Amino acid sequence: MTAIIEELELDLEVFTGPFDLLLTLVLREEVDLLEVELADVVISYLDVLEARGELDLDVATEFLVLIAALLELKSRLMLPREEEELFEDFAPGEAAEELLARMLEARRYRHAADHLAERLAAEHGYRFRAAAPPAFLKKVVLPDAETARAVYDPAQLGKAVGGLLRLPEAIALEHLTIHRVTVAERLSHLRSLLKRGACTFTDAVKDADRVTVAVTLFSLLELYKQGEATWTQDGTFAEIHITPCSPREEVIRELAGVGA
Amino acid sequence: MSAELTRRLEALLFVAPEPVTGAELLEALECEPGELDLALAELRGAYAPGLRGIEVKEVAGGLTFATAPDAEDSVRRLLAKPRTPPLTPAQAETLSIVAYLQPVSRPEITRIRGVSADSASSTLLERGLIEEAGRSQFGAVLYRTTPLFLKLFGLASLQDLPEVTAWDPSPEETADLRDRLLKAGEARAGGPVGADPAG
Amino acid sequence: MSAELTRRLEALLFVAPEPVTGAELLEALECEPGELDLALAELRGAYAPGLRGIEVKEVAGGLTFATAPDAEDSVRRLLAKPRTPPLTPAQAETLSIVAYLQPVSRPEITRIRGVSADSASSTLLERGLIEEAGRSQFGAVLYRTTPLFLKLFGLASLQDLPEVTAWDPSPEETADLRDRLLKAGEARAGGPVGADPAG
Repeated sequence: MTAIIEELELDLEVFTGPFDLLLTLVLREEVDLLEVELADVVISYLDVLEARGELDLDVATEFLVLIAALLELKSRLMLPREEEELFEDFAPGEAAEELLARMLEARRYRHAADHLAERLAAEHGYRFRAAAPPAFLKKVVLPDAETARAVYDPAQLGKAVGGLLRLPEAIALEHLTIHRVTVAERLSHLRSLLKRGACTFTDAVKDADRVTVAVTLFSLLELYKQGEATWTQDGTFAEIHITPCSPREEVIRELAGVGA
Repeated sequence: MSAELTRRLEALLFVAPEPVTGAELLEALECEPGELDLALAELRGAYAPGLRGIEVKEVAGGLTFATAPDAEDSVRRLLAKPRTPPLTPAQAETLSIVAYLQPVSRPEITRIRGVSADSASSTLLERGLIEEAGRSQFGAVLYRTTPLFLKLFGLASLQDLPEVTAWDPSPEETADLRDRLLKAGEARAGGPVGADPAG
Repeated sequence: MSAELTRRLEALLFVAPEPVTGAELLEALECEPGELDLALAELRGAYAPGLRGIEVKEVAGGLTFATAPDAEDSVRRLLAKPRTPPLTPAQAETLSIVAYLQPVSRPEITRIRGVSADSASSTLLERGLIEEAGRSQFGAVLYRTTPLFLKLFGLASLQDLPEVTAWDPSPEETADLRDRLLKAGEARAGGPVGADPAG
């Protein structure tokens, strides 16, 4: 383990102390992994990195491998109880072995990566030619009918044409539940809303799905056509304000007042 | 040839995709015109015609390497050997439609495939597997296969094309091949299918 | 160098856009393997490192010319293009996992690294060092290295990569690591560290 991991001091709800101790206690099942907030461990680690001015996750892979493995262990523990036998197999020693295997594997490829980076650096100065082929080759020479030999299988043509003859299967829609919304339903919904006065389109389609929204808009057009409502919208995507036009009593009174 | 400047000059001429002018060489090599002249003379000497497989050539106001003329045959064998690349699925479909229905128009091919056949038929035309065969009554160019097509498929004549029935998934159908292909194509494209006008 | 075959070989390596395999050379030069070997030895001698501005390299399963590394500065000034940037640690790790385990999926790479490899693998894809190689049984895209990878890393083939286990720690080191995993906190566990295992 790297120096930083050894230095990592944690102050969590269930545990206070160095990270490697936590690791040991978890692997010995003396601390319940389910109660450890791994996100807090990550934050503590980031704090250490930041304090040291080494906030570079690219070089932090060892810690990340450990944390990822702990997360995986934890998620296994969180499986429903029916899966009991799954982690009965998982003795504390095995957990440590698995962590170790993870660390060795990551370490392997990290060193291989160093090797590749060195190789690339060593090849740094070599440049390959990237010129177009000479002009006399530009024209592609295809075989002519005289010299051509059979290279294609005629069965390929039969297969292709046979495939084209195949009628695609009709798409089965039985498994889809089609949500049916009728204009009549939405009309009566709108009318009942408008009985209470003006409303907005948002009120009319509260929590509705897209089909309902579309059908409500159709119904609104219908109301407009019938002269039952008018609507205004200040701009694209702005709220739609719907006003009833039905000659309800107060409206008539108002109109009468204006007229007088 | 071992002077360091000459070696770098050689590297530049090798790697440059276009002829390099004297000014560009002076800048890249960071040397004096006199030094460049000497290096160039040395390089020309090392690559004098007949000595090597590459020659120094002066073209388009610049210097470049080119293959020696007597290597041309080998170069052609290496880079320009006649190739018959495998057919893509789109090309095979287009070619089979032309082979079985010829003469056939591009719009018909598109209808049968359910997707455009423009790129595939252009390639087939370019490779000489199909050719134009007049125009349909509606003015669309018609295609047919070429003698090269027969050669490449090892067919003595169009009669030797595999029987469609061998590949036919719906032998009960009795309609003409063209009609059946069109019907299947329209079904694929989501167009009207006689069987299910509502779908 | 003046043998006609060597001259033609030189022309081929010069003009081919990619490394040329022995089989391709035999076919283009119309010669016997023994003759090719002789010509190749002669060419390698003529272009031995340090002699000229160009060197013969064996990469990606074939032979090719490349500029001598000490001409790099001049080449860079001529082409005015920065070298491909070096790999970041994340890219190098991702590339090494792909190189050794190919074909390998992104989730597998992530599992080994402990951290997402998405950005690194996108960059490697963009730079043409890795490419898609079909899909795993679970539908994840698989990756493999490209011929460009071999070329840029000066590898004749993937066999030239050292055994990945070469970097494994010795059995003693492994045992030590295992001990530390299980016992690192042991000493402190007895001490007053404020640990509360019961919590």
